[in-house]
Amino acid sequence: MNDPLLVLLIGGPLAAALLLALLPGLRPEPARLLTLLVTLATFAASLPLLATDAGGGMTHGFDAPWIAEFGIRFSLGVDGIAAPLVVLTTLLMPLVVLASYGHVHDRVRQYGVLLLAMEAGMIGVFAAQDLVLFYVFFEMSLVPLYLLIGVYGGARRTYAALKFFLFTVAGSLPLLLAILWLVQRAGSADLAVLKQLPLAPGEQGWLFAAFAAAFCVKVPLVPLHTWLPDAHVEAPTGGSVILAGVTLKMGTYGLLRFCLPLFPDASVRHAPLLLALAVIGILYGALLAWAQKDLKKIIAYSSVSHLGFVVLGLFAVQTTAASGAVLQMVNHGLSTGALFLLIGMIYERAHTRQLADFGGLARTMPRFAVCLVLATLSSIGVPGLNGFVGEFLILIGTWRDHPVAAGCASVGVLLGAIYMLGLVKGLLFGPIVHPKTATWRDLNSRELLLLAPLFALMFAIGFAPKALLDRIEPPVQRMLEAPRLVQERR
Amino acid sequence: MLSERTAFLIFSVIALIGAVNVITRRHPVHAALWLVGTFLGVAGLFLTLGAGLLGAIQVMVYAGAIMVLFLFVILLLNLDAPPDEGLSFARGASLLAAVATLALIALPLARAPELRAAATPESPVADASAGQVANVLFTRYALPFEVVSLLLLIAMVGAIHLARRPRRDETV
Amino acid sequence: MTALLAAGIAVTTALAAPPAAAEPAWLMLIKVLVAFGITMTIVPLLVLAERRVSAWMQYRVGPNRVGIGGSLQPMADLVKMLFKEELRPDGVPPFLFGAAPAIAAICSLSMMAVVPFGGTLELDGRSIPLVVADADIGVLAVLALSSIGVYGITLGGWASNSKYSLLGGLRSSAQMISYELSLGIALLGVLVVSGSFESGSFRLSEIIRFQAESGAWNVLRLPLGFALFTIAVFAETNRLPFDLPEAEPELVGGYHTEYSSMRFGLFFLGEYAAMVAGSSVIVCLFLGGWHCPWLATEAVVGPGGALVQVAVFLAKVLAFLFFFIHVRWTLPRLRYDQLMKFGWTWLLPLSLLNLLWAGAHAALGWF
Amino acid sequence: MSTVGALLLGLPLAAATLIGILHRRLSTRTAGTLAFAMAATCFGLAVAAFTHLRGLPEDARHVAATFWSFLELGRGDAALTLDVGVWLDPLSVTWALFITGVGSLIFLYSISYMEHEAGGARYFACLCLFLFSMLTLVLGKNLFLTFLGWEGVGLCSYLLIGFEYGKETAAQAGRKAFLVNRIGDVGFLLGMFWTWKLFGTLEHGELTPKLAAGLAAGIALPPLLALCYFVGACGKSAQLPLFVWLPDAMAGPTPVSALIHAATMVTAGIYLLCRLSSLFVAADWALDVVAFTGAATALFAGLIALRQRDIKRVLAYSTVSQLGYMFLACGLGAFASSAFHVVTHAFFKALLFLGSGAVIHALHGEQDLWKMGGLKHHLPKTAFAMRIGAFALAGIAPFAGFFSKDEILGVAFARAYAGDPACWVLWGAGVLTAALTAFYSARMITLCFDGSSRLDAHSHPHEAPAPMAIPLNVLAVLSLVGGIGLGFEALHWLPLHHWLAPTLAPLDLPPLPGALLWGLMTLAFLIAVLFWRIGAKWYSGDCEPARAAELTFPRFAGALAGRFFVDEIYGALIVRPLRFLAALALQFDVRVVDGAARGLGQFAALVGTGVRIVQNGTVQRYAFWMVAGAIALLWLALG
Amino acid sequence: MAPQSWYLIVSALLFGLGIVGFVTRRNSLVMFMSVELMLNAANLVFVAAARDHVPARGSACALFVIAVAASEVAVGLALVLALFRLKKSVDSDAVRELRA
Repeated sequence: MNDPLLVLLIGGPLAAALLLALLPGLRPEPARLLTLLVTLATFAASLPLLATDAGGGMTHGFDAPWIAEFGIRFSLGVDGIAAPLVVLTTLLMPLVVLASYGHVHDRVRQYGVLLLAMEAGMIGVFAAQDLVLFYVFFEMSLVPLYLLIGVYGGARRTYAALKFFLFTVAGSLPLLLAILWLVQRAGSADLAVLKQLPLAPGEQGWLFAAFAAAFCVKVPLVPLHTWLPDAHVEAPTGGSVILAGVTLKMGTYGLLRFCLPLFPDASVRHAPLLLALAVIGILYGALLAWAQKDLKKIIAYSSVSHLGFVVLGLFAVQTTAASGAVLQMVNHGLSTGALFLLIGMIYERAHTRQLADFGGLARTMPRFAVCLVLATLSSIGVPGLNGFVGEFLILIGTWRDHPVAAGCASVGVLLGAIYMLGLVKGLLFGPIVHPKTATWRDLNSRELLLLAPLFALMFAIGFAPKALLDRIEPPVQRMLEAPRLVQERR
Repeated sequence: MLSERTAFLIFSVIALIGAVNVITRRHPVHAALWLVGTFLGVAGLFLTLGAGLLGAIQVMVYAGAIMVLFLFVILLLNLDAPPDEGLSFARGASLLAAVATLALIALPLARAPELRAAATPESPVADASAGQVANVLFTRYALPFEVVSLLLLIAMVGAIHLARRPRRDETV
Repeated sequence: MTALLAAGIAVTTALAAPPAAAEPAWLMLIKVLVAFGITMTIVPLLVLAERRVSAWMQYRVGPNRVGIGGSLQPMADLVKMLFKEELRPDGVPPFLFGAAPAIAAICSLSMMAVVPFGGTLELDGRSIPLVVADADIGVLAVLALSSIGVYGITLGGWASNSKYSLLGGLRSSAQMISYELSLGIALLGVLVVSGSFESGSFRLSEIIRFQAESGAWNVLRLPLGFALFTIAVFAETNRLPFDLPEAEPELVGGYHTEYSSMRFGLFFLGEYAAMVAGSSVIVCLFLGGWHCPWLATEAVVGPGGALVQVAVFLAKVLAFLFFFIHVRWTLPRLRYDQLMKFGWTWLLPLSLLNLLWAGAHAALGWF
Repeated sequence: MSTVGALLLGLPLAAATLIGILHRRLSTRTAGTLAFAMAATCFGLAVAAFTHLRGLPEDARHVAATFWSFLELGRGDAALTLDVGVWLDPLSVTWALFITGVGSLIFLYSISYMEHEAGGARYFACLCLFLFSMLTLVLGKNLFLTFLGWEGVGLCSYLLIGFEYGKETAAQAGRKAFLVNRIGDVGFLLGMFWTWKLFGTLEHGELTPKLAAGLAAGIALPPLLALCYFVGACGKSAQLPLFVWLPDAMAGPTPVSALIHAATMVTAGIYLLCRLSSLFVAADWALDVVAFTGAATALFAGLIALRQRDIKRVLAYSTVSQLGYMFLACGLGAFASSAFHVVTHAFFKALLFLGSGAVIHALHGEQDLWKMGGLKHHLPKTAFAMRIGAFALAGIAPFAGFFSKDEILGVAFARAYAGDPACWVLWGAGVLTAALTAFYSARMITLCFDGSSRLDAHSHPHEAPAPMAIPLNVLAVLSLVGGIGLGFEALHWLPLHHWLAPTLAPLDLPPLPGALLWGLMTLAFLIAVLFWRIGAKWYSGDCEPARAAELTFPRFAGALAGRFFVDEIYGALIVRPLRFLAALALQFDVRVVDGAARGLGQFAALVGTGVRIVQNGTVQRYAFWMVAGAIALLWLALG
Repeated sequence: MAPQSWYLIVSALLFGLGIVGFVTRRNSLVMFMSVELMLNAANLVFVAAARDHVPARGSACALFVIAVAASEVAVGLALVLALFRLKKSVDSDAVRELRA
C-alpha cells in the first residue's frame, strides 16, 4: 500500500535543489522562475493530503526498510495533524519565492536551493512516522535556515545565525540521546511500536524532559526564546516568514506527536509547569512586544506570545483545546506570515524598521493600510477571522481543568491588542513622519497576489473552521488518549 | 685470552663514561667524540655477547657513518660552545630522568625474579655469526627487511630535499 | 710522547678485536709482533721505493746519498721526524690535535691483524695459522677500521684550527666516505662469489682457500670487481689520482699543514700503512693471497712450506705496491667535484653491476 | 422566518463588502443611498419579524434558524457544538427594531452630512459593517455569535472613531475605545467559558430555559460568573470604571456618535443583562453591585456634564448618565423598565446628537457652546426639534423621557418602601440625577439657541438641508409619542413590559398603592420643570463665561472642568506602570535571559585560555611530559 | 658470560643518561646524540635478551634499529641544517613560537 505521494513531496524539492545547485551558469531570473514552479507544483501535489480523511488514522503511508538491524524504517505518513501543516508549508513556500523578487537580487540561485532544501526538510519532519527519520529531517531543515540567515541576513546576521543554530542543536542533543535509548529498548523506531512500550515513571520522566527540551527551544518557550528576536531581525523576509510560519511549529508538533502520546504519565505530571511557562510566555512575550522599537522584533515577540497559547492548549490535555492548538498553529502561520511579508514590503521601500520613523502611511499607501489592518486583526484574534477561533477553542478547553491559567492567558488577548494596535497606529495613522513617505509607491499587483491567498484562508477559517477542525480532531483525540486516561485517574 | 667478564666490565665502563660525557660536555664536537667512544664500547659489548656481525656493523654504521654525519654538521655549522649551556633546565628534569632510570632498573628486577638468577652457564650457547643472522634476516624478517630498505630510500630522498641549499630562483 | 702512547693502544685494540681465537696469550703476542714488524719494515722501504721509482720514471736519480744507493734514506727521515720541534698552533684542543694522527695510524695498522700472511705452520706439534686474528667477521673488520680512519683525518683538519685545514679535512673525509660505499659493495661481490663456504663467515683465509681449491683467482672471475676495488682503495688511502685534499693549491697541504715532526710522521705512517694494508687485502681477495698456482705450496712439508707461502704473499703485495706508486706518477689529479661525481655516478652503479654479475656467477656456478 | 433572519444579517454584510471593495469608484452620495436603502429594508424585515412573533402564542414566541454548522468538537459532556444562525424572540426583535429604525434615520442623515467629507464610501462601508455586527450581536443564535457581534461592534467603532486618521486625537481615541472595550470583552469571554463549563451549551435557546428553571428551583449561581458578564457590559456600555472611552469617542463624525454612542452600541450591555437576567438574579449579591455602579455612574456623569464646553461632550456625559439609570433599573430587577428607558433614550438622544450635528454643520465645525447663542433665529426647525429632545431628556411630562425615568424611580421607591433600606440611597441618587439632567439640558439649549448671539462675525449659519431635517422631525415625533405609546399601561397598545416579560426574569415586587404612584409622578415632573427653569434663567441673557464660572462653586469648578482628572488617574494607575513593567521586562530579557546564553559562550572561551598555557612550543617541555607519561604508564603496567 | 641482568642494568643506565641528555640539553644536536644513546641502549637489551633464546634474532632486530636510526639521523640533521639556515642557531629554544 506504499503511496509515493509523500516521497514525491519530499524528493521533488530536494531534486530541484540539487539540480539548481549543479547549474552554476544559470542566470538569476530563470533560476527564480524554476524555484517558483517547483514550489507551486509541490503545493498542488500536497492538496490531496487534506482531502482524504481516514478518521484520524494515517493516510498516504509509505514504508521501506532503511537501517534493518536497529529496526529503523523509512516510513512516512500523514494524519489530520500533519496534513494541514504540510499544506501550510507548501503554501508559504511559493509566496516566499514571490516575495524574494523584491529584495533578493544577488545569489538568487543559491537562495532557491536553500528554500527548496528547507521545504523538503520541513515536509519530511511533518511526514516522518519513524523517530530516527524524524530526527534526521529535524536537523536537515535546520541547516538551510542557518545559511539563509547567515548569508542573506541583516547587519548582525552571523551572530544571529550562530545563536539560532547553537540553541537548536544544544536542544536537540538530549533528544538524540533519548531517541537512541528508546530505539535500543524497543528494538524499533516506529511510532506505533514505541507507543505500546511500557516505560517506568522515572525513565519516562527524563525521556520526556529530553524530548521537551528540544521542542521547547524550537517553540520557543519563554526561558529559551532569546534566539528568536535576533534570528527574525537579521533574517531576510523570506527567512522570517518560513521561520515563523513553519519552523516554530515543528516544536509544538513534536510536543503533540511525541511527548504526549509516548510519555503520558510524565506529560501529565509536568503539565502544570509547562502551563505556567506557557502563560508566562503569553504575558511576558506581549509585554516585551509592547516595549520594542523594531517592527520585526514586535512581531517576533508576538510569535512567542501566540505559541504560548498553542502550548497552553496542548498541555491542557483536552481535545477541544488541543484541536484549537493545532488550528492556532496554522492560523499563526498565516497571520504572522502575512505580517512579516508586509513588513518586508515596507522595509524594501524605507530600508528602516524603527517604528518611530513611520507615520500616516494610510494616506499614501491605502492598499498597504488595508492589508496591514486585516493581518493585525487576524493576529490579535478579532472574531470573524481565523485568530479568534483558535484562541477561543484553546481558552474554552483550558478553562475546564485550569480556570486560573485560562484566565491569565485571556489577559494576553488584551495585551496582544495593545501592542498590535500601537504598531498599526504608529505606522498608518497620525501625522506623516518619514520625509520620503510620499515617494513610496503602494503595493503592486505582485505583492497583492502574494497576500491574497493568506487573507482568503484567514476569512475562510474565520467563518467556517468546521472543515479543517473535523480533519484535525480525530487524530488529536487519538494522540491524547493516553494522557487523558492518566488525567482521569489523577 | 681475556675472560669475558672483564671484557664486559671494560667495555661497559667505556660506554657509560662516554655517555656521561656526551651529555655533560659543553662543546658539541667533544660530545660527539665521546659518543663515538660510547658506540665503540657498546660494539665491544656486542662482541662479548657473541654478536660479531652486529659489532662490526655497529662500528661501521654508527661510529663510521652516523657520527661522521654529526661531525660534518657540527663542523659545517661551525658551532662553538654556547656560553652558559651546561645542564640547563636543571633540577626538575635530571631528577625526573634519574627516577626514570631507577624505575627501569628496579622495576624489572623487582618484578621478574628469574632475572636475578646467578650467571648463566659459561659456554656460549650459539654465536650470532653473520650466517645465522642472515638466515633469520632473510626468512623470518624478510618483509621488515624490504620495508626498512624502502624507509632508507625515503629518508635519503627526504634528507637531500630538506638539506639542499635553495637555488637562486627558489625561495626557502 | 702522545704518539708512543697511541702506538701502544694500537696493539691492544688489535688484540682485543678477535677474542674468538682461543690460543694461548704468548703465541698471540708473538704473532702480533711479527705482523707489526713486517708492516713497520715495509713502510720505510715503501717510502724510499716511492721516491726512487718516481725519480726513475722521471729520468732522475732520486735519493742516493744516504747509505748504499739511498737505502738508509728512510732512517734519515725517521730521525728528522723524531727530533724536529713539535709545533702546536694556539686555540687548538691539545688532546684532539695529538689524537688525530694516532687514530689514522692505529686504524691502518690494525687492519693487518686480519690479513692471513700464510697458511698454517706446524711447529713442534702445534699448527699455527699464520694470521694474527682470523676473526669470523674478517673482511668486515677491514671495512669498520677504514670507516674509523676517517675520524683521524676529519679531526686532524678540525683540530688545527684553520679554515683551510678544516675544509681540506672535510673534503678528504667526504671523499673517503663516498668511496667506502663502492668499496663495500665490491667486497660484497667477492663474498657472493666465494660464498660457497658453509658457515657464511667473512674469514679472509677461507676466501684464499676457496681461490686455491677452485684453481682460479677471483680477479679472473670478477675483473670489474677487482678494478673497482682497487680504485676504491686508492681513494681510501688518498693516493693519487685522489690525493686532492692535501695537494690542492688553495688548501696548501690540506689537513696536515699544521702538523710537524712526529705527528706529521704518524699521519705519514698511517697513510703508507693504509697502502700496505689495502694492497694486502686486495691480494687476499682477488690475487689468491699466499696461493701460487704452479708451486703446490701445501706439498712442501715443514716450516719451509709456510715460509714459501709468506714469501709468495709478500711478493704479490710488493708488486701491487709498485703498481700503487706507478699510478701515482702517471695519472693526473682529479678536481674535487669531478672526483665526487665519478665516485657517486660511475663507481657506485658499476659496483652494483659487479654485484649483479657476481650473483649471476654464483647462482649459475660457471667456475 | 429563517429567510428574514438570514437577510437581516446577510444584507448589511453584503452591502459592507460591496461598498468596501468598490469604495474607490463610489461617490459618497451613491454609497450613502445604497446603505440607507439596505438599512430601510432591514427595518422592514424587523417589522415583519415583529408582526410574525406577535402572531405566535404567548409562551412559544421564539424562532430559531441555523445557516451552517460552525464547529463540532469533543464528545460527551465536553462536546462543543457551535453553529451560525438566528434566534428571534421578543427581546432580540425589540432591539433589532430600534437599531434598524434609528439606524436607517441616521444613515439618511449622514448622506448629506458626509457630503463633502473625503472617503465617504469607506465611512458607509464601516457603517454597514457596524449594522451587521450589531444585528449579529442582537440576533445571534448563541453566546458565541453574540460575542462575535460584540467584538465586531468594538472594531467598527475603532474604525469609525478613527475615520479621520490624519488627526492624532482621532487615532488615539479610536485605539483607546477599542482597548477599553477589549477589557470588557475579556470579562465576557471568561463568563462564556464558565457558562459552557457549567451548562455545557452556549445556545440561547437552551441556556435561557435552563437558567429560568435554575432560578425557579432557587439554585444559586456563583456571583463571580455574573460579574464577568457585568464587566463585559460595563466595557461596552461605558459604566463607571470603563466609561473613559466614550467622551473621547466624540472625536469621530457626529452621525457616528449618534448611531454608536447614543443609540445602538452602548445599549448592548443592557441587552446582555436582559438576555441573562435569570443568571444575574440567581447570583445573589451580583444585582446589588450592578445597581450601585449604575447609580454612581449616573450621578458622577451628571455632575461632569454640568461644566462641559463642547456640545457633543455634554451629550456624551448625559448618555453615560442615562446608561447609569438603565443599569440601576436592571440592578433593581426591573429589566423591562430598563429596556423601556433604552428605547426612549435611543429616540431623544439620537435626536439631540443629530441636532447638534446640524448645528456644528451649520457653524462649519464649531462645537464650543460658548461660541454659539441665539441660533433659534437662524435654525428655527433644528432649535424646535432639539428643544423637544431636551425636554424628553430632562423628563418633562408628555415626553418619552419622563415615563421611562419615572418608572425606574418608581421601582426604586417601591423596593425601598417594601423594606430594603439600601434602596433609599438609590432612589435619592436617582432623583438628584434627574435634577442635574434637567439643569444641564436646559443649560445646553439656552446657551446654544437662546441668549445673545456670541457667533464670530463672518459665520452665517443656514438651516440644515432636507435629508438632515427629516430624521430630526421623525425622531422628535417619536420622542414625543414613544413614552406614552410603549409604557403607559392604560393604553395596552404596545406595553413593552408585557411584550418582554416571557424572556426576562420576573420582577417580584408588591405594587405601590395608586395614590403614592401618582404622587411620585407629579414630584418627578415638578423637579424636572423647576431645575429646567433655574438652568434656563441662569444661562440666559449675555452672561460672560467668567461670571457664569464663578457663579457655580469655584473650588468645585476645576474638578468638574477637568472631568475629575479621570483620564490622568487611569494613565497614572494603569498605563504608566504597565509601560514601565514592559521596559523592565525588556531589560530583564536582554540582560538576564540573553546574558545567560552569551555567558555560556564566554565561559567556553575562558576554559580555552586556561588550557592554552600547557602548549608553549619549547621542545624540552614536551620531552619532559613525554617521559613523565612513559613512567606513569610503566608504573601502571608493572605496578 | 656475564649474567643478563648486568647487561640490562648497563642498558638501563645508558637509557637513563640518554633521557637526561634529551630532556636537559638545549642544543638540538646533543639531543639527537642522546636519542642515539637511547637507541643503543635498546639494541643492547635486544642482543642481551636474545642470547638465551635465538641470538640471531636479537641481532636482526638490532640491525633494523640501526637502519631506522641511520635514516632518522639523516632526516633529523637535514632538518637541523634547514633550521639553522632559518634561525642561525641550533638551540631548540629558538624555535619556540607556534605561529609562522
